[in-house]
Amino acid sequence: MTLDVLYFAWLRERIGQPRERIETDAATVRDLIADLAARDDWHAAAFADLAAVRCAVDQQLADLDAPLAGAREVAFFPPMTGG
Amino acid sequence: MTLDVLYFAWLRERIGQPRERIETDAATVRDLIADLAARDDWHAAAFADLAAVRCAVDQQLADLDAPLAGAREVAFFPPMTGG
Amino acid sequence: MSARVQTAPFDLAAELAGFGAGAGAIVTFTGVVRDDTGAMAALEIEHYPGMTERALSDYGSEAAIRFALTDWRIVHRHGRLAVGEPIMMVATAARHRHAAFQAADYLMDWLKSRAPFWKREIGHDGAAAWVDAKASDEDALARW
Amino acid sequence: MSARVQTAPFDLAAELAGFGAGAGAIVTFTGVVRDDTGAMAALEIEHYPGMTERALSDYGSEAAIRFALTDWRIVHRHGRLAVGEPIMMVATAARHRHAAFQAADYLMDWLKSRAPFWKREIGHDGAAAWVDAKASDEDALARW
Repeated sequence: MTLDVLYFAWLRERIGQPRERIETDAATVRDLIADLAARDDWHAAAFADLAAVRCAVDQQLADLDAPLAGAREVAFFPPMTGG
Repeated sequence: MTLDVLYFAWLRERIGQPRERIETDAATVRDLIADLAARDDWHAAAFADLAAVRCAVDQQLADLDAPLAGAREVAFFPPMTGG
Repeated sequence: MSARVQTAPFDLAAELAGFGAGAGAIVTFTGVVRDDTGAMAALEIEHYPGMTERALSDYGSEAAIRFALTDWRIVHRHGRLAVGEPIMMVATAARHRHAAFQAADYLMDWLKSRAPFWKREIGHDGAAAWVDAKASDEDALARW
Repeated sequence: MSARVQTAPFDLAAELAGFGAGAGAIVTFTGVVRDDTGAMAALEIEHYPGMTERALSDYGSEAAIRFALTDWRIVHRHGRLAVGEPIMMVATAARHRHAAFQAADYLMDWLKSRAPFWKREIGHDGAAAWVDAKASDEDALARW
């Protein structure tokens, strides 16, 4: 499956790019993180502390065990600080 | 003692005037009400239901047992509906 | 940090010009004449000149201390107001949002039941009826 | 009933023109860039284009149902904002004041912790630091 993966705030900075298109067989967000973290040191650093990582699947907030079937866009970011 | 007595909203309407200057020996607001209610039918009607009457002594909200020593202005009115 | 009573309309934007400098959170409440039945032409608001200004100022000062406000403003109209016209406003400024929200809510509860205003509804047919105080407004005040 | 994300400043008065017609109570919240230490030059706000608009619109619609709002508006800025500049606003309109207050408070709690914005403080010395989410904001959200 082809996925657009987006990064925001310090995850974007650690990974060094705002988005990438990847091929993956990950069934869940957590599987996808394992895939990504294995890519290089930058990805590994970004995902070192999962307690500090939030995600959205197709622009809806999702938890790390959310399934990826049919997903086109997954975003990772730190806890939000709006308002 | 000389007192200015003010009336608002339907108390003013029942009594037929917005204010009057009176001489009284009333020690408390409640005594003053007894004095006023004894004056005529209009005053009696205005003070018929004390549960519906609020008062201020010298422009500070007060309860019916508040003392009048030193007071110059007493106002009677229904429960307030501001805001 | 001011309270005003007036017959003229007020302009929220003008009231907020320069309001709350240095604050992180500004909350405003505006009360508007509402007609639920379609029978109302206007609202007439009577007040107690002298005491009103003092009461609004006292309540504002109390809220400022209780909620550590950096600024506050109360404007309340009296006289005849048409349906849709603004009746009054409260603005509060604080470092954080919860203080600003709570202070505005607190001030509204005080103004509803403890500021010397009395409302009368004037119908299209000219009939006038004093608005009764609501038990729910007394209950709201008891929260604080 | 609208949500907007923009870099440009907004004007509260313009946002409220025609807002909440028929309502009895209008509450606004405005968040302003605050500098507690004197070291901050600006705030930079990053967001997630596409998702942000959707999230704000979803939260507004939820609040409208939950609190029976007759109108609501959310405007949130992104990009670089100087100290003292407005960051965002929420306006809510309802028949009664408690619904309008609660809805604005509710929306702020959602926006703080569930809208995809990330703040970075820029110091006078050029140093940049991401603002950490606050546990108190999560607690506030749990109230609802």
